[in-house]
Amino acid sequence: MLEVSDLRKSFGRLTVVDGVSTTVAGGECLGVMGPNGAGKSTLFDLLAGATPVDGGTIRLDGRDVTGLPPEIRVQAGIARAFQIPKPFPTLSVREHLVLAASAGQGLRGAALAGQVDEALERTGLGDKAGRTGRELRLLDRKRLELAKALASGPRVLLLDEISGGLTEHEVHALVDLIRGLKSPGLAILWIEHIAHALKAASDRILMLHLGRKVIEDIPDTVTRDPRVRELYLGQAHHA
Amino acid sequence: MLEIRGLDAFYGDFQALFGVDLSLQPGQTLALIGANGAGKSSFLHAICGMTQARGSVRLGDTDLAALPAVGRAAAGVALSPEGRRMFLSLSVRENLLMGANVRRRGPWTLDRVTGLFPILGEFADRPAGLLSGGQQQMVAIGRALMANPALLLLDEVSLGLAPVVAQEVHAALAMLRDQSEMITIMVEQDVNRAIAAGDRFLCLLEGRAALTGPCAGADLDAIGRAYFGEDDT
Amino acid sequence: ASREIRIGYITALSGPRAEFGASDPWMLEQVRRLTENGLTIGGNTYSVEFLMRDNQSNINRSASVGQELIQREGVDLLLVQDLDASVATGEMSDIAGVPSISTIGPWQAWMYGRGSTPEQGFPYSFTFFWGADDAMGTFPRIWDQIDTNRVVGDFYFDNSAGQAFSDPNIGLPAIMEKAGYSRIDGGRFQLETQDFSAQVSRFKAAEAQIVTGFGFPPHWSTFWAQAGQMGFAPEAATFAGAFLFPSAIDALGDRGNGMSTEVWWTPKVPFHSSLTGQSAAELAQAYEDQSGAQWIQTLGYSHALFETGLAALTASGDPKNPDAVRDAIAALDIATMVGPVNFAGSPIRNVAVTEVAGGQWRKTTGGRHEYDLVITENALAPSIGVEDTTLPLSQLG
Amino acid sequence: MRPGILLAVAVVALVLLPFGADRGMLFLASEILVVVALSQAWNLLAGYGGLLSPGHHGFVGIGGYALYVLTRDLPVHPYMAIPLAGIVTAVLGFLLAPILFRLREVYFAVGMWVAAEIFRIVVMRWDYTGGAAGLPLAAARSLNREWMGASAYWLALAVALGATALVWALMRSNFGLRLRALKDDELAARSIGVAPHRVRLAVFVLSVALTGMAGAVSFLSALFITPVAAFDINWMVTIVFVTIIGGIGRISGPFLGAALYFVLRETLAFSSSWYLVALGATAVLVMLVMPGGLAGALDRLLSRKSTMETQP
Amino acid sequence: MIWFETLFSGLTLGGLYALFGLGLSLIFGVMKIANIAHGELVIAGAFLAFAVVDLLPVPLWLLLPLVTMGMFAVGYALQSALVNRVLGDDPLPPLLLTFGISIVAQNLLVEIFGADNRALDPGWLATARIGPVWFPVGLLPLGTLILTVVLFGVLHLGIGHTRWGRIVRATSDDPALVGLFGVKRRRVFAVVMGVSAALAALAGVLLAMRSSVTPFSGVERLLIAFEVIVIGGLGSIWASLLGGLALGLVHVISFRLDPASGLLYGHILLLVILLIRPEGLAGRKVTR
Ligand SMILES: Nc1ncnc2c1ncn2[C@@H]1O[C@H](COP(=O)(O)OP(=O)(O)OP(=O)(O)O)[C@@H](O)[C@H]1O
Ligand SMILES: Nc1ncnc2c1ncn2[C@@H]1O[C@H](COP(=O)(O)OP(=O)(O)OP(=O)(O)O)[C@@H](O)[C@H]1O
Ligand SMILES: [Mg+2]
Ligand SMILES: [Mg+2]
Repeated sequence: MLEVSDLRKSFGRLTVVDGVSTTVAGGECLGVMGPNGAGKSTLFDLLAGATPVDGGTIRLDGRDVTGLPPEIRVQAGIARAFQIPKPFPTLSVREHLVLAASAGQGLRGAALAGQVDEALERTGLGDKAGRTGRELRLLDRKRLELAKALASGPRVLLLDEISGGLTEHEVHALVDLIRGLKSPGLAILWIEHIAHALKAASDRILMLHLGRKVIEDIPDTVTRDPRVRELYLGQAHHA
Repeated sequence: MLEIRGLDAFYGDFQALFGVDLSLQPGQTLALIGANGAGKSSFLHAICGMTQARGSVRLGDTDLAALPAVGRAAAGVALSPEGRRMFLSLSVRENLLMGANVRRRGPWTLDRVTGLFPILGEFADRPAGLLSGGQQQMVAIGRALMANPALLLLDEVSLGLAPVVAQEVHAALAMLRDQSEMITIMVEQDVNRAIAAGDRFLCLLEGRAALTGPCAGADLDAIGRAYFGEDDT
Repeated sequence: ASREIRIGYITALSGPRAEFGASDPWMLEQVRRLTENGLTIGGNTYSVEFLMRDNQSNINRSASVGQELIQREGVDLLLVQDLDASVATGEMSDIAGVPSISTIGPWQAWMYGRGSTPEQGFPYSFTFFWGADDAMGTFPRIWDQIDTNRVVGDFYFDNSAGQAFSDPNIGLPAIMEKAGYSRIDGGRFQLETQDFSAQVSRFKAAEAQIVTGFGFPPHWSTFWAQAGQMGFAPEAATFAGAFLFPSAIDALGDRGNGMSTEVWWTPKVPFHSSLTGQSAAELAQAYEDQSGAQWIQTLGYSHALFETGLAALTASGDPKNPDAVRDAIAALDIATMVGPVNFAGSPIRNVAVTEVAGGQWRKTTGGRHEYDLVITENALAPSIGVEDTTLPLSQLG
Repeated sequence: MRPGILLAVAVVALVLLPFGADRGMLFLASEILVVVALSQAWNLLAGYGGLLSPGHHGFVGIGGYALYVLTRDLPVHPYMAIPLAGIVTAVLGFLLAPILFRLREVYFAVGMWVAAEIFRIVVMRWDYTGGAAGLPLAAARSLNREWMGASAYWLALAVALGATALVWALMRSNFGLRLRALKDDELAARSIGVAPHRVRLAVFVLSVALTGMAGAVSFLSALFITPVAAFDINWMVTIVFVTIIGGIGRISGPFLGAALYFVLRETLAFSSSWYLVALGATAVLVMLVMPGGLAGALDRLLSRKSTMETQP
Repeated sequence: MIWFETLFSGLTLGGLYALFGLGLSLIFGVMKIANIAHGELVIAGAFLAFAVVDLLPVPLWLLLPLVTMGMFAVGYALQSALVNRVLGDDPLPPLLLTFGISIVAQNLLVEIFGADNRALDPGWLATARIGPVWFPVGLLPLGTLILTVVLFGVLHLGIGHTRWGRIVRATSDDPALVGLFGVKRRRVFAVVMGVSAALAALAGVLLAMRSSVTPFSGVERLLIAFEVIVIGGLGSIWASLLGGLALGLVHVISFRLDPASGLLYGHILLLVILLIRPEGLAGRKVTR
C-alpha cells in the first residue's frame, strides 16, 4: 500500500533522514522506534507532505505522491496524528472531526455524521464533543489527534507518540484500539518510545538512528538485536 | 540551603503543582523524576519565576518567592531549560556570555566551560542553532554555569543526547557535585541514571510529590509504582 | 414659512489646506455680527443662521458635510470656499436644487472637470474666481520685464487645477508659446513626489532662465532646494499656487526673496466691502490686529463670498425659494472686496470672472512682516496699481 | 426563537426607516451602513481569514469608479450598477490574488497597500477615468430626486445586511470551519485536507466584492468621484478602527465599532482635530483595557452575568 | 551627465528612505510588531526640530543631537507606558495601539503647530556644493547619504558586537527566556523603541531640510519605510539600506522618465521583487 524508497531530508548541514526505504501493506502495522532526534517525526513530516523531501519517492497504491501538498495527500488517504497535539483552539471537538471528514474525504450528510460519531466513539471522546480545542487536557488532545486522523478516512495512518503521558492501563487500551483498527484497507505506522506497547501492536518494527535505518524486522528480532539494545534500549533493559 | 514549602504552580486557570515541599543542603543534588506531564518542568519554572506560583521558596537568606525572574537570576538561580532553547541568532560564545550577564562572581568563566566541553571552544563562533542536539545541551548547561549559580536547575539533561554523550555530561555533573557548594536539581527521564546521579530524589505524580528520599539504597520498585501512580495493593 | 435663512459654509479649517481657511472663523464672526438683527427681504425680516463646516481638506469629508448641510440641515444657500469641495458639492446642489456659490479655484477646473461647458452651465451651482488662462496670462508679462533668454522650464502638480493650468490649448504652454517663450517640459507630478532633481537637471541642461508651473509650497521648497544644490539659478521663478501665503515664503528662508506669483488679492487693492464699507487695507488691518496672524489672500475672497451670498438672498425677494435665489445669483453684478463680481454680464454661464494681477515677494527692511508682496503687473486688473517692475533673481541675491 | 423574532423586527424597522426619518437622518444612516458593510467585508478577510489587508481602500475606489464608468458608458441604471461594481472588484481581486497570495504576513500587507496605491495612480493617470480631475455621476439626473435618499439608504442597508448575513452563513458552513482552522494553524489544517489557497481565494474575492459594492453605494450619493476621494487612506483608517474596536473576528464587531465611531464623530466633529485625537485615544484605550474589542468585552460581561444567574 | 545627477539623487534619496526603514525594521526584528506610528515618529522629529529652533536658534550640529535625544525619550516613554502592556502572542493589539498613537500624534501636531507645511532652513548648507565644476553635488544630500551609511554601520556594530546588542538579539530570539539571565525585557524593548524613534526623528529632520513636512506627511513615510524593509527583506539591518537605495534610485529614474506617474514604478518594483523573491532581496526565508 505505502512504498517509500531512499527518502532523504537535511536541514542545512544536518541530515535528518538519510536514505530510508520501506513498504507497509494494508492490514499491517509498522512500529517505528529510535532515540530522540533520530528523525522519526521528520520521516512522518515527509510522508504527510508537511516538509518537502530532498530526495526519494513516496508511493501510495502505486501512485507517486512525493510532490503533492499535504491537503491533497490527506485526500488521497494519508492521515496523521501529531506528536505535539495541534487542536484548533476555537473549534469544538465535533467540528474538528466534521472538518476532517468533509475536507479530507469529501463526505456529506449522514455519511459524514456516521464517520464522525464512529471516530468519537473509538477514541472515547463522545462526552467531550462540545468542548473547544483550547479546553482539552493533554490526554484528550492526544485522543483528538487520533480521532481527527480516523475521521478523515485514512488508507495510511501515521501515529506519532500518541501514548505519551498515558498510564500503563491506558497504554494497554490503546494497543487494543490500534489492533482493532487493523483492516485490509489500512496501513498503520506508529512511532512510540514504549517498547512493549509497540511490540504488542506491530507486525514489524523499524528502528531509526541518525536518520538511517538500523534494522527492520519482526518485533522479537528487533528487540533482541544488540545494536538496538546499545543505541536505544540501554543497559536498563538487560536486567 | 534551599527550603521549599507548599509550592503551587499555575498556567492561567490550570494548576500544575500542588503543595510540593523540599529542602536541600548546599552541595546536594536532587534527582527529579516523574512521568510525562507530571509537573517536573513546572516545578523548575516555579522556582525560577517563569510561571505563576504560590508558596515559599528560600535560597540561603534570600526569599526567592518575593522576587521577579530577573531578581532570582541575580540571586543565583540558573536554568538549563527543557528543549535547550538556544538563542538562535547568537553564536555559541555569545550564548555562553548571556549566562554571565548577571555578573556573579565565581569559578565559572568562558575558559572553564570550554574546558569542560571542549567542542564548544571549537565551535565558539558558530550560530548555536546549527549545533547538534547534544552539543546544544552542552551549551545550555554551560550557559547556566556561566552565571556561577547557587542553585542550578537542569531540565531533561540527557534529552536528545547519544548515550555516550549523556554519560559524559553526567560525568561532568558528578564532578561539579563533588567540587562545589552549588545546589543542583536535575530532571532526567532515565530513572536509573537519575538515581545514580543524585543525593536525593523526588518523584512527582500529577503535580504532587509521590515519593521522596535519599538516592542511596532507593527502592526502585517503589519508585516505579510512584512513577505510574499504581497502588501498592 | 419659517423666518430663518440657513446658510451653509464649507471651508478647510484643518488638514493640509487649513491655511486657506485660516481667516474664516474670524470672518464668519464679523459677518454674524453684521447680520445679528436679521435681514429684511421683500418686507419680511429673517434671522440668519450660518453653519460652518470643516472639510478637513479631505474631498470625502467635503462630500459628506455637503450632504449634511443640504440634506440634514436643509440650508437655503451653500457657500463653498475650496475648489475640491466645490466640485464635490456642486453636483449635490444641482441635483437637490439648493443654490450654491463657490470660490477659490480656476473656473475652468470647476466647469470642465464637472463635464459642462460655458454655454451649458449648471442648474444651481455658481462660482466666481479668475480663470486659469487669465492667471497664466500674467506670467509672460512678468517675465517680459526682465532680460532673459526666454527659455522656460515648467512642471505641474497633477490635480484638477494643475490640469487646467497645463492644458496644451488653454493653459500655460499655449500662452507661453504665443508670448514667444520656448518651453522645456518638466511634466506633471504627483502629490507624494519628494524629489525634483529630474526637473532641475533637465532645466539646467537646457539653460532655462525661468521656472514656472503650479504646485503647493512643499513641492516648490523641495524643488528650490535641489535647484540650489545642483547649481541651477534661474532669473525668474513664477509658480502658481505655491506663493499665495506669506508663510510659504517665510518657510523658504532667505531664498524666498524674489519669488513671483499671480495675485488675487492684497491689502493694497483699491476695493471696498459692500457689507461694511471697509477698504482692503482696513480689512487686512482688522484681521491682523484681532487675530495676530498675517493677512492671507483668501481673506478678500472669503469676504466676497459672503458679500455675494447675502446680496443674492436679498435680491431674490424670497430667500426660502431656491429658484428665486438661483435667479438672483444669475442676475448679480456687484462691487466686492475683490472687485466686480458680475454673473449677469458673464459670457460663461454660472461663472463670474474676477481680476488677477502679478506680483513679486520682496524682503522688507524692518517692516511688520518679513516679506511683502509687491504688485508688478496689472494688465487684467488696471485698478490695482503697479508698485515696481519685476527684478531678476540675480539682482535680489 | 425570541432572538429570531427580535432580529426580524429590527430588520423590518430598518427597512421602513425612510418612511419615518427625515432626509438628514437617512443620510447619516446610509453612511453608517456603508461603514458597517465595509468593516464586515474587512472582518471576513482579516478577522476570520487571518489576512490583514491595509489596502481595502483600493477596492472602495475601484467599486466607486466602476459605478461611474459603467453608468456613463453603458445603458445601466445606477442601482443595477452596484452589483456590477461588486463583480468588477471581484474579478480584479481574482486576478491579483496569484501575486498577493505568494506573500505572507507583513509582505502580504505591504503588497495589498501597494496594490491600492497602484490603482489610485493608474486611475489618476488614465483619461478614460477622468484623470486627477475626476468624474461626475453622468446618470445622476436620471434619478428620482424624491426617492434618491431613500434608495441610497436601501442599497446601503442591502449591502450591509447582505455582508452580515453572508458572514453569518459562511461561518456556520463547512467553509467557515475550514477558514477558522486555517487561521488557527495552517499546517494542522492542511494535514486534515483543507486546501488553503482555495479557501483564502474565496474569502478574498468575496471580501473585495463586498467592499467594491459598498464603495459604489457610498459614491452613488456623492454624485462626484475623484481619485483622491475614492482611494483615500481614511477609508482604511475608519475600517480598521471600527472593526478592531468593535471586536475583530466577531459578527457583532462592525456594528458595535460603527456605533462608537459615529457617536464620537457626531458629538465631537466640530472640534476638528480634537475629534481625531479622541478617536486615536479611544483605540489606544480599548487595546489597553479590552484587547478583544467591544464585542469581546460584551461577551465576557454577558457570560459573567449568566454564570451569576445560574448560581443559586 | 544628467544620468550621473540622476544616479546621485537616487542614491541620496535612497539613503533617506533607508533611514525611514531602519527604525521600523529594528522594531520589527526585535519585537515582531509593525509600528504603524513610525511615520509619525519621523514627522514628530521634524516638528520637534521646528519647536527647538523657534524657541532658541541653536546651530545645526547641536540641533541634531538635541532632537535625537528628545525623541529617544519619547520612544522610550511610549514603549514603557503603552506598547509593553499589549505585547503578547496576538499581533493585533500592538498594531491597533500604534495605529491609535499615530492618529493621536498626527492630530496633536496639527493642534499645536497647525497644518502648515514647514521646512527647516539649513542656512548656507541648503545650497552648498562640492566637487568639480562639471559635477557639483549638494553637500546636504551627500552628507545625508554619508550619515545614513555611518548610522547603519554604527547600528550594525552596536547590535552585532556589543554586550547591549547581544542582549537585544537574545531578547528578540526568546523574550520569555531572557529574564532568567537577568534581562528586563520591557526595558530592552523600551530602549529599542527609543533608538528607533531617534533614528526616525533624525530622518525627519533631514527630510525637513531636504523638502518640507506637514503633520499629515506620516502615512507616506510609513508606506515608504514598509516598502524599504520589504524590498530589502526582513531580518537584516543592511537589507534596509539595500531596499532604500533601490527604491530611491527607481523613484528618481522614474521621475525623470515619467514624472506624472509618481511613485508608480517604485510600487511596481516592489511587486516584481516580491513576485520573484517573496522574502525580499536579502531576506531570510520565513520558516513556518
Ligand atoms: N525545521 C527544522 N529545522 C532544523 N532542524 C530540524 C527541524 N526539524 C527537526 N529538526 C532536527 O532534526 C532532528 C530530527 O528531529 P525529529 O523530530 O525527526 O526527531 P524524532 O526522531 O522524532 O525525535 P523524538 O523522539 O524526540 O520525537 C532533530 O535533531 C531536530 O532538531
Ligand atoms: N505553558 C503551559 N500552559 C498550560 N499548561 C501547561 C504549560 N506547560 C505545562 N503545562 C501543563 O502542566 C502539566 C505539567 O507539565 P510539565 O511540563 O511541568 O511536566 P513535566 O513533568 O515536565 O513533563 P515532560 O516530561 O513532558 O517534560 C501538564 O499537564 C502540562 O500539560
Ligand atoms: Mg518526534
Ligand atoms: Mg518537562
